Amino acid sequence: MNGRLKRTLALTAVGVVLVIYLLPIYWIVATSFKEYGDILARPPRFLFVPTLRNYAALFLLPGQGLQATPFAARLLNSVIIASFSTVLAIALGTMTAYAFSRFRTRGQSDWLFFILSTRMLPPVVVVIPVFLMYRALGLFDTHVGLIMLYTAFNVSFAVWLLKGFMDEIPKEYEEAALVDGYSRLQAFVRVVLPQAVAGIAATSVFCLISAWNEFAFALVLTQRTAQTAPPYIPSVVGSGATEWGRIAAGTVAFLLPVAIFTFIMRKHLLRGATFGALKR
Amino acid sequence: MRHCWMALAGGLVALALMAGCGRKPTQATKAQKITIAWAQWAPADYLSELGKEYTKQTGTEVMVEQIPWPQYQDKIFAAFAAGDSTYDIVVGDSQWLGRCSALAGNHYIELTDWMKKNLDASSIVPQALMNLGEYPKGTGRYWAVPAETDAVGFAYRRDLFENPKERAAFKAKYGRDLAPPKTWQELRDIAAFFTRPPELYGVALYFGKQYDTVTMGFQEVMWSFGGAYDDPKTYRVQGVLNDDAGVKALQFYVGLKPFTPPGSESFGIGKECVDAFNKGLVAMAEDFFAFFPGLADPTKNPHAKVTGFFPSPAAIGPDGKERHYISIGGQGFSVPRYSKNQETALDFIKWFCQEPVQLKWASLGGFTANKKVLASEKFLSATPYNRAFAAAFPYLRDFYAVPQYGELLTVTQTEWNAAVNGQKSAQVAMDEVAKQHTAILKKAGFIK
Amino acid sequence: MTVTLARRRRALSDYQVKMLFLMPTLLLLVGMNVFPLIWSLHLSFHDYAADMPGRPPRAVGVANYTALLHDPNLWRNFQVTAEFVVLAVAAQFLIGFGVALLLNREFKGKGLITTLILLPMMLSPAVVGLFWKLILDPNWGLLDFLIRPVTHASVPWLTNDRTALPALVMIDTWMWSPFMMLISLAGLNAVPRHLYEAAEVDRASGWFKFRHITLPLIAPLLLLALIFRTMDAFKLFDMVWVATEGGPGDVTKTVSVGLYVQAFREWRTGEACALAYVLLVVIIALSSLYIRWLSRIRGEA
Amino acid sequence: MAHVRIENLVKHFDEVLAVNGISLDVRDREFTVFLGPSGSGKTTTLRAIAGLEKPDSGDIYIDDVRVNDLPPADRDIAFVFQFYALYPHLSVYDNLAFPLRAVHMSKADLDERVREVARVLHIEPTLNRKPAKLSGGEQQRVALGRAMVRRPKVFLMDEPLTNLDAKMRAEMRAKLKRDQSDLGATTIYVTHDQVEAMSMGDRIAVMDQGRLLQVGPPEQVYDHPQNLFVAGFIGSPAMNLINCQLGAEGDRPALVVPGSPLSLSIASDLAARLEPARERLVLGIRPEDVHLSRESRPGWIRAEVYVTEPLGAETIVDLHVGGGDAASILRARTLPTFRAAIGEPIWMEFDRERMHCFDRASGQAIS
Repeated sequence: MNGRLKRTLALTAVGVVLVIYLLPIYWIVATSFKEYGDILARPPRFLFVPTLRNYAALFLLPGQGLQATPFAARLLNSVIIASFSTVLAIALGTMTAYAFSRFRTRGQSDWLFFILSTRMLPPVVVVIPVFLMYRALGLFDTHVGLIMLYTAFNVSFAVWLLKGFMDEIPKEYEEAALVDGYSRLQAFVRVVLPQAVAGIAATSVFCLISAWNEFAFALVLTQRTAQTAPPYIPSVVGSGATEWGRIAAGTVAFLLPVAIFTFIMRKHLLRGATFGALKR
Repeated sequence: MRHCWMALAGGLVALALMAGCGRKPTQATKAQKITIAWAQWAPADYLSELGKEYTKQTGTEVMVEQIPWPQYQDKIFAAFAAGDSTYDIVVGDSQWLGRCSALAGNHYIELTDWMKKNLDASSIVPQALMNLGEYPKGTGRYWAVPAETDAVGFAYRRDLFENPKERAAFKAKYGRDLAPPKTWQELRDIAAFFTRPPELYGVALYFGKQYDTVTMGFQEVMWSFGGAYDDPKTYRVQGVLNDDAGVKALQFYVGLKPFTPPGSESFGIGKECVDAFNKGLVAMAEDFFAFFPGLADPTKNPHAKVTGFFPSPAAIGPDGKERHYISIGGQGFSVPRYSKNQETALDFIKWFCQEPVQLKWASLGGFTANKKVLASEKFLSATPYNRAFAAAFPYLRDFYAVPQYGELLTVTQTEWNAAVNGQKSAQVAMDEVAKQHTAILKKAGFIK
Repeated sequence: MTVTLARRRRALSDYQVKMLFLMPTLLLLVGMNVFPLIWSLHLSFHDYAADMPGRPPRAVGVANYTALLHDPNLWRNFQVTAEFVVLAVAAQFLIGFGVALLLNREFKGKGLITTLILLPMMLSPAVVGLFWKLILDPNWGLLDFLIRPVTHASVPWLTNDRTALPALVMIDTWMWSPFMMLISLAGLNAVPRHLYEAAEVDRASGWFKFRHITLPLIAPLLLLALIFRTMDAFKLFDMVWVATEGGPGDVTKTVSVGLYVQAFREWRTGEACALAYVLLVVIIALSSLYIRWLSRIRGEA
Repeated sequence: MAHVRIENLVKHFDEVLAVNGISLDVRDREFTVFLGPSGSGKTTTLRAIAGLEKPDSGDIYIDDVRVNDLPPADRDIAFVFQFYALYPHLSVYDNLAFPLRAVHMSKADLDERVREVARVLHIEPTLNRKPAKLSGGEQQRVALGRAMVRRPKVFLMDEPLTNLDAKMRAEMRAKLKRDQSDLGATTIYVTHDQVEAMSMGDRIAVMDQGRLLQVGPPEQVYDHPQNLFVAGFIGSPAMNLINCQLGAEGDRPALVVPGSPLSLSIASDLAARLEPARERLVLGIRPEDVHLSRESRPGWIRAEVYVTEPLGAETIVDLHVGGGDAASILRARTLPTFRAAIGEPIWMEFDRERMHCFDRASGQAIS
């Protein structure tokens, strides 16, 4: 086969692949702008008169205009819980990764194994005792409860990822700062952190996405006050008929922030996804 | 270094603040607001409407929290298990009574004494009061007051049923007039008649695995065929549930599947059956009456004007006898022990049961259990389906309400859904249910 | 000396810094993972229903465990899980790697296209399960419409006992093959060009280059991705819960779904804790194998 | 300025003994070079002085203050790293200002200091650039500047010139020496390059395998190596080292190589001193102390030219002596005008005054 034909074929294939991956997403976006009748049309309608009714139903209370609707409240909960837990997981993860990277600790590999193994636990296994514990502590259906849990689950991942990044930062930089008159903590803040920015960004993308999308813990441990969007969206079914339009609108509204965030952070994503296994 | 500490401190302060927000504020003894948990469906909207009336009269705000059916039980029990005080009234399913009574989980406060002082029990239809409020049956202990009484019924396309061509064809084929069925056997003929894939199918039935769908759909067929869950005195299941009537009933129920649309294995309460009907995909659709407002609504159902309704039919059992049983739906008001506003909640329930309020409830679309209101012409003509609903009332029956109902339900849901799917034969499925139910009831001490 | 350095700060020693940096994380993990798990180990030897707080746990010895081992449904659930893991991970691996090979060339808009393909893995599995239900609907779903010219009949994807599990595998593959693609692509990019040039001088065939240069170099990375996907697939809960609730029948009831039902629908807390521990042992055995493997790979990388 | 004293310093890394009991005085204003191959413990010793490594035992004093327990920040030292360790996220200016900010110096003073250092090191044009945009030489000067700007008591430098090209290295060598002298700063300089050590050090401390082998001014270390390692390590080309025994040439004592024409008569008092190690001697002679002649002379030893390396300023001649098992190659340094063909016979003689004898077993010099 000659090179040119091969290339054309390959690029066509890329196009087909792209369509396959994006079609479901397009479909959900389109559905969010459809009227009930268009959604359940047979054959499915690709052309339709778009409507904002589904979004209005989610974000506007009938007759009361812009007020915190249940969905908006869930979305806000998601924002609060995902961002706080990400910040905390990154803060703790950075410190712990630094400590493991720079200081000699007895049984270091065992500790690291322990930390990563907590990430391997299925949420459904952990959620049973956590439910009982939160009941006893009064943390059921609270923001703090979910933030702590998500932080714990993300910190293990963060430590593992960030340690790889920390190992790549030559320790001479901190040593230089140490002899230049700074304490270990100052050296960490002023010299190590600025250089770990790329790694921290990559890690936070992953932590944020996993906290944002988490379902099982939120399903069991929240009721209303601290409920996040993922367990709520499947419940936007409406009464009398399945409100696919509203579900789609909720899905799109929920996807948008993380899609934008991902797009901004896409360069770091690649590094994060390879777990620092690819040294550059 | 200073930055580092500041960041840490800031984070902790923020956490502490949020902990403050997360905890629900403890409320004053006489609350200005009560929160009612109910499933997401039209009756909850009516209750919300009615709540505004109550607010006008008393100043107490009524908030109705609607939770979708598939998650309703899970969420409420999680809240109970957590001792969560979010809800002041729970409009709970009848099966829950046992588990939530003081005999088991002790989540509901007992209403027996309160009812004696505050309610006229004779004003309420006894089937409703018993099925939706009493546990254990026959002891006179009450844990709930009927809120919405519901039953399984059918919607049908009058335009098809009344089409002269269809009528003639039907008569030629079956030798009788095309009319809403009186028995399940008639229903099967009509369903077969209208099955013309892929445009039209005969019927949409409760086949799905969600919550209690297939159980609610099949149990009334089972009862009407002469079957039963157990021996009411000894709780014996083996040889009762899986007797000839039970197996024949399941064979019959599964036998309806060819007349249902593709994917009907997952059709559930208040969603897929309604969707299929609205789409014009089926001639008849099964659902609880409380979901029929969606079918009477022309914005959702293009056929709303030509939609008729009938209660679940009777059946002629293998023994040749005709019986008539219908799965009861609907729920009663209960007050969770964890509520901080129990007094206010009880005040609301008392108010709700008054006759004028019941009349208003009925006019909004709610299904009353008040004898007088139920018989009133005003109620019967309030909606296109109320008459059918009232006709269903004498035949209502319920699933287990013992504390182990959850486990029992998982078994029937799994096995009967498997039978519908053709994974298991009717005999195997019924045997399996009998075996597992026996084990559960034995463990719980009901079977000695 | 113009600057006097006489001031003596009370700086933290390295040991103190180490403790300060390690302890919060370790305490959090102990508090949120170790302690609850010890509690649930305790409960696994008891008859207990968490929704009946009034009834204290009743010690029953190992009865919960023996009941589990004799429960045919449990093995069925494990079998479903294993089937899912094998099918899904294999499909994701092959498709992901294939797409990476396609993308591993220079063309306009490559960055954007790669990012777009990554979108599915950014989504919440619960939401993905939900909207695929719409797409797979046998009456008005998009897929049904697209394949009807071939099948001539509706396929009730998620509700038929023969198609439900493959349908879930398909959804999971749509969602996670981009992850495999991403890692494979990163690996392919990292193969030093001069290795290919050397092979070209030796007139090696394309297949030879792939088999003897590309594959050995990126194998550790692929293995890593495989490990992560396997562990994740093993835990599968949210997508299945939303899409099928384990149905029809128990065809798609994974261990996690079974555990959830036992713990939070039937409230057999004691038995659920025992099941959780059985699962835990399996996971720990798998993950310790994997993590040791992983450390070795990373050590070599 | 300051002096530094190390007493019995010991440091292990896991099982590896990196520093094995080093004691050393570094005098005020002195430029001391730690010289040794990699793994000799020179860098570890330097880092211990800086406080970057914690000794297992032994004490370190700066100006008679025991600093073992002081963090690096409180030792008032500056450290120049082999790879410079310029903070990549800061500009050159900020890199230079970094140590001063640690002590909260006023803005004006700080600016003055930074600019002064930049002027001295000719890096003013680069002040606003990031380190990644600098040439190797500039980076090196910035690293130096960052050390100088603090005006510390002691400069510690870890192979600061290793990463420069040869021409740059030679330039910087001179500049560094001059600057040190001008500043009068006590400096400890680690290198594996004996040319740097010889050219820059006031004193050289030669280390190997965690031990300090010899300390002294360059010429002393060069002319009087105290052991075989120092003898072989210092000097380029290296000293010729020849295994030999105490024997006799006629009736006079001589150093002989069995089976080889190499035989050197020596004074009897020296012979007496060599007697205890008579079977295991090593003769050391620097190439410039090997004299050559094209004609046979009495007492001179016959050899063959193996190869010649004319270097411009001098010529190195490799000589082939003896045959069979006892054959050996010796190197001689001679005039640039020397020319000889390969295989040409030649006669050589050692400068008897500048011969070194070592005990092969202990490695120690015998004099």
